[in-house]
Amino acid sequence: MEFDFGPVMTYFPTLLKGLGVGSLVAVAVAFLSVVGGLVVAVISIYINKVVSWPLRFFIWLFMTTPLLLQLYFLYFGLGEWILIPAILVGILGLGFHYMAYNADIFIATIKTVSDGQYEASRSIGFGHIATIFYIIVPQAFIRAIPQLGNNMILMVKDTSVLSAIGVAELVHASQYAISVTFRPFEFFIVIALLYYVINIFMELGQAWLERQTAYRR
Amino acid sequence: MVEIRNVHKRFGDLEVLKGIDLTVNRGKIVSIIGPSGSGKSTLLRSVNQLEVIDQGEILLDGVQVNRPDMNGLAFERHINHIRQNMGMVFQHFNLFPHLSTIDNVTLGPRKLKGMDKKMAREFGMELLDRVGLAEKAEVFPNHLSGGQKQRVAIARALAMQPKVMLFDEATSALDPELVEEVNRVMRGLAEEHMTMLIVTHEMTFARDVSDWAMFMDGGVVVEECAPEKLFSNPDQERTCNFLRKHLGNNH
Amino acid sequence: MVEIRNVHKRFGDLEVLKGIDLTVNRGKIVSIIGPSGSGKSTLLRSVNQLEVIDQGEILLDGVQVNRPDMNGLAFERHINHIRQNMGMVFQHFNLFPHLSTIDNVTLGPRKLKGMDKKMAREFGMELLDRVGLAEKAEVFPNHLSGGQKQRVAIARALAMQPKVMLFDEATSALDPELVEEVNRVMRGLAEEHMTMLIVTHEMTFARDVSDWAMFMDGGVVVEECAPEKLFSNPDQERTCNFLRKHLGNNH
Amino acid sequence: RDLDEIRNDVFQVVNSGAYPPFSYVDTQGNLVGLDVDMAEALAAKMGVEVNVQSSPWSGIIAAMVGGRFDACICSMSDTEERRKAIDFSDSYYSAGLSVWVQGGTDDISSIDDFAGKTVGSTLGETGNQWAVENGEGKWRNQTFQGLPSMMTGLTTGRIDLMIADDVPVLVAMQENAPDIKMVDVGELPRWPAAISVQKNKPELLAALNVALAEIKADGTYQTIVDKWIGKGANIE
Amino acid sequence: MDFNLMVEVTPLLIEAAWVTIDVSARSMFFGFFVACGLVFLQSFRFAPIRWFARGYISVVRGTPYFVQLLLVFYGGPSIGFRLDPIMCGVFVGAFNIGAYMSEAIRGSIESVDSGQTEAARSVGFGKVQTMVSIVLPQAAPLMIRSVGVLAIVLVKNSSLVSIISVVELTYQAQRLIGSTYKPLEIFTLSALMYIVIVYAVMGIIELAYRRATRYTTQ
Ligand SMILES: Nc1ncnc2c1ncn2[C@@H]1O[C@H](COP(=O)(O)OP(=O)(O)OP(=O)(O)O)[C@@H](O)[C@H]1O
Ligand SMILES: Nc1ncnc2c1ncn2[C@@H]1O[C@H](COP(=O)(O)OP(=O)(O)OP(=O)(O)O)[C@@H](O)[C@H]1O
Ligand SMILES: [Mg+2]
Ligand SMILES: [Mg+2]
Repeated sequence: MEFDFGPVMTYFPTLLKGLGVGSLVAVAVAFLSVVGGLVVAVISIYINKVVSWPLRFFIWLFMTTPLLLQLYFLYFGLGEWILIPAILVGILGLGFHYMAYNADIFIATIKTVSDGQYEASRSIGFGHIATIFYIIVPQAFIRAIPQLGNNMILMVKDTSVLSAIGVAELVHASQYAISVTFRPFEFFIVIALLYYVINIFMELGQAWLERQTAYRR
Repeated sequence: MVEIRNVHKRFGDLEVLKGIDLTVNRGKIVSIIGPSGSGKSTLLRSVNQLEVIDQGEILLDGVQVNRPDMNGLAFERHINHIRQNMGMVFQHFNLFPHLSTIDNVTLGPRKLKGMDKKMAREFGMELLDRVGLAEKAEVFPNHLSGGQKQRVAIARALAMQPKVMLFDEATSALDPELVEEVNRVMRGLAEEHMTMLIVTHEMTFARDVSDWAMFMDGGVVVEECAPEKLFSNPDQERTCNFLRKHLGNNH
Repeated sequence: MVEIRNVHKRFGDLEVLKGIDLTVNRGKIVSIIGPSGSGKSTLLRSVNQLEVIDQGEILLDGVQVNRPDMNGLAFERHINHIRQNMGMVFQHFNLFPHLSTIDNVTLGPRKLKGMDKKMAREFGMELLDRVGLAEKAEVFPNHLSGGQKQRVAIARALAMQPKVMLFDEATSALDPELVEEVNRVMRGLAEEHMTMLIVTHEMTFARDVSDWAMFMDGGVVVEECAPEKLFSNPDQERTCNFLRKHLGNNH
Repeated sequence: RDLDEIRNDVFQVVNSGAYPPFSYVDTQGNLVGLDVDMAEALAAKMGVEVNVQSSPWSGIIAAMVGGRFDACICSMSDTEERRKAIDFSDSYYSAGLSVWVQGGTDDISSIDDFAGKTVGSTLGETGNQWAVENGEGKWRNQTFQGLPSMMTGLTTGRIDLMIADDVPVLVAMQENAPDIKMVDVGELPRWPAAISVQKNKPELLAALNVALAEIKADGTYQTIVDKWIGKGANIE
Repeated sequence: MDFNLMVEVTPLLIEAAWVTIDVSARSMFFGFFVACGLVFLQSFRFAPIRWFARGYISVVRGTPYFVQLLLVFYGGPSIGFRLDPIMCGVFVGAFNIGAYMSEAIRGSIESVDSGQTEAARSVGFGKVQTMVSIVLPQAAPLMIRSVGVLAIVLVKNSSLVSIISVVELTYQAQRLIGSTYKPLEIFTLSALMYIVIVYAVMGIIELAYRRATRYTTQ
């Protein structure tokens, strides 16, 4: 197989634009899924069952079904009532999806925070919610960093599913270029490199966070 | 003033408190002594409602602390209010590992009393200074020695300026100099009308610091009286046995 | 026999041990006393190589414990062997929360000495009985009182039948009766030629139990001598100040 | 692999499996369609054993370039740019673009009317390329992965019109009758659909062209077209 | 809804679902060993070995799964490494998920209080034994949860192996939609199958989690 990166150069600006769109989605999803995951975890552990049941079902639904189907449903299925813009569909779909995953991680790390911590905070006079907010959640978050990093790195690449609903992210842009130029491997290698650059930044970020919190364990 | 009336507590099959009665007047220091496993920690935790008691009642300045009649939310409001007036130092310290020493101390005043950051810091540094830890303000709990942790725990409890302090083995990790220092601090607090309940294994400390002493064993109060009497001439044989060493020393 | 020679240890900018020397002969009990934060725990941890020392050497029966010359795997084998002969009781106990009391005690003998399950259990029960906890054998650490935890930690360390025991605040959570009991146990062990290093804040206990006493402050040895002398007539003023209270009591 | 190697083994042919009536799986799970029959007819003429498989479009191109398959008989359009990467046989039919709108729409009668509209096309198809290259600054492009979702997009109003190869849409219209209609907007480009093979396989390419000519000559070709497109249809 | 059609295509989808299960389960199984190996390599003192493990994790996590699939499937034969599509899916899946899993395992291990390691080491346990007897049992709850999440991810991402012409559940569904123009019916069916598969995985996770946390609720 001979490689010819000429065509890649032609489409490089398109690819970069795709990367930009993908990153935008990823940032929004990261925010939504981490904050949401935390809220879901806290509610399902600490708040009463009645609230947590519908929530759990909701999470369960996003956890069990494939992302692609969720996106199709949000994009086409809801089409009869409401037309959500594709990029928003992507953010919501991916966001809820990873919210479910992150919630699972938080549920486990929250349980690793010892009862003594809860009691100490309550004895100062902090309420249930304040204790969760100031004491439990920060500690649980610190312990969840490696797993959250994992999920977020997975998520960045899952943004490519959005090409199915026509969001012009990186993979989408490359698929178009490939079908025109028939240079799949050159494009795939470049895509891999571009993703890898993002990944390096994410790994650095994660390592930094881990270092910053190492003495807070 | 703290009143403990006929408090019962069981863990599954194990009855740990079998009807405890004790009254601690305002500004007084009461020591609770007794063998390991006799239920001292459980009693302190019950006063703070960290353990829900099965029977009996606990009153703080005439207000009932345990309220089996209250539902979740109302009880929550009630107990948070009570606890802000009741500081506790745990046997295992339970410092918050994600917060520096100074933040451990000032979190309560800042979030619960709305003290502003600067003032809270000043106040916190004052307290840390009082327990000799000013230079460890920015250090995280994992990098503190045992005695340092215990002192942070004391400063953290004092930071809420409670009416009542509950100390569970308040001096177990402290050296003699610091014990004396804590003794002095407690005396000072008592003069400012703080009420204190102290669980301790250091009989000399108990004798020196407290206004009243209670000896419990197996979940019941064996004897309570002025510390001078308890440590020199107790009524019960069980107490005599327990204090043998210390009685011997002082005669 | 444990020899500690010119040991230095620093945490970042903070020099915690500044050249400590100490020799503990076989079958002897040595107490280390000193103010909070003076480096006592760090010293004990260094003996066990839980802290890697920056300078100096530590010998157990003539064998060097710290081996900066050894590479990973060889050091690993070496230190595991050493540690099996060196029991340690931590200031914070560090019981294994996922194991019941008896399993906490017997895990070592079972996995490291290949003791069979039944025998290990018998042996473990014997040890638990010795510290008065036979009836808590099946209980998990979270459900033990402070003193009970400490006793389990002691039993766990003894279960390996080490030549040397390191106690960090071995009796801080124990009541006077138990302290006496532990004192008795230690004496017995010393007669069986176990060597012991004890960090303690209980001066009476240090005086009663030990053959030799060392007072350290700020990472240096201030004074070491027989406990009778240290607790009645110390040479250094710093020691006098620290022990003021106890000196006073005994004169 | 070139022809002599294939003779000793099996002729590996690929299509997308989701492009009726050219290739699709029926409800029994068999891969069928015009492309499949065409592959079998050609293989018979070439005297080789054939194995027809399907792969998603995004994988097909990699598969062809990467050499896992010998030929793609998958209604692939033959364009200048693609010829730089792979070789094409003679055309076996000619694909034309068509424009479709919702049943009630009447404001589109030429390409100029596309201005400001949202135009749908299927990612990777030539129609998509045409829409992207010509639509710059004129209309918004929206891509879909496959005709079914594009048709849903059109009926739900996600797009105002769609550009697609005509035959598949006509067939889809027979299957179920959505409320859409074709509009004539004048001249749209046509591309020849051809069999693609890897570069530098002259013998295979030659054999395919010969076989293609033979089936056209002996009527097999028209039989297949009759079967899948309609009696007497002319798609050349 | 066209129920006749649904009945008709169900066997086809079940067959494809089985491929999904097969590929995911085998990837998970082998991936676990890959993960353990990576965690182990990272504990080496000899730095280049650690760098190798870190580098591997970084590259594998940093590049998209489908690109890895394509490169191994099409690039492999040129270095004499020829796999059939399903085996390739299993192989790449295992080495891909292994990288993620090793991070999940590392994170769980680090969540255990360092005092526990110290206590075990002071009893005389070696590194391995400390890990097995003390750290892992305490890391287990978090590990089960986070590895469990990855198992679910694996099942769902197995749809990507269609790119190397494996006919698994998602691709089969898309092909059937392509020929029947009945997306609702077929998506519903395939979604149900995914729900069953993932629900089973979640059930296993939940059981394991309960077992691992038994002692905390004693
Ligand atoms: N959560 C629990 N579940 C079951 N039993 C418990 C629990 N907490 C404590 N216990 C048991 O209750 C008894 C009293 O415990 P408590 O902690 O009150 O003792 P204590 O008097 O404080 O002892 P120490 O001086 O050793 O701290 C002990 O036998 C202990 O094993
Ligand atoms: N991991 C660490 N990192 C940084 N500083 C530490 C660390 N561990 C201990 N220190 C500091 O080293 C000094 C000595 O600590 P060490 O625990 O040896 O004291 P100690 O003599 O045992 O005191 P105590 O009687 O209070 O237990 C303290 O000032 C402490 O803050
Ligand atoms: Mg207690
Ligand atoms: Mg210490």
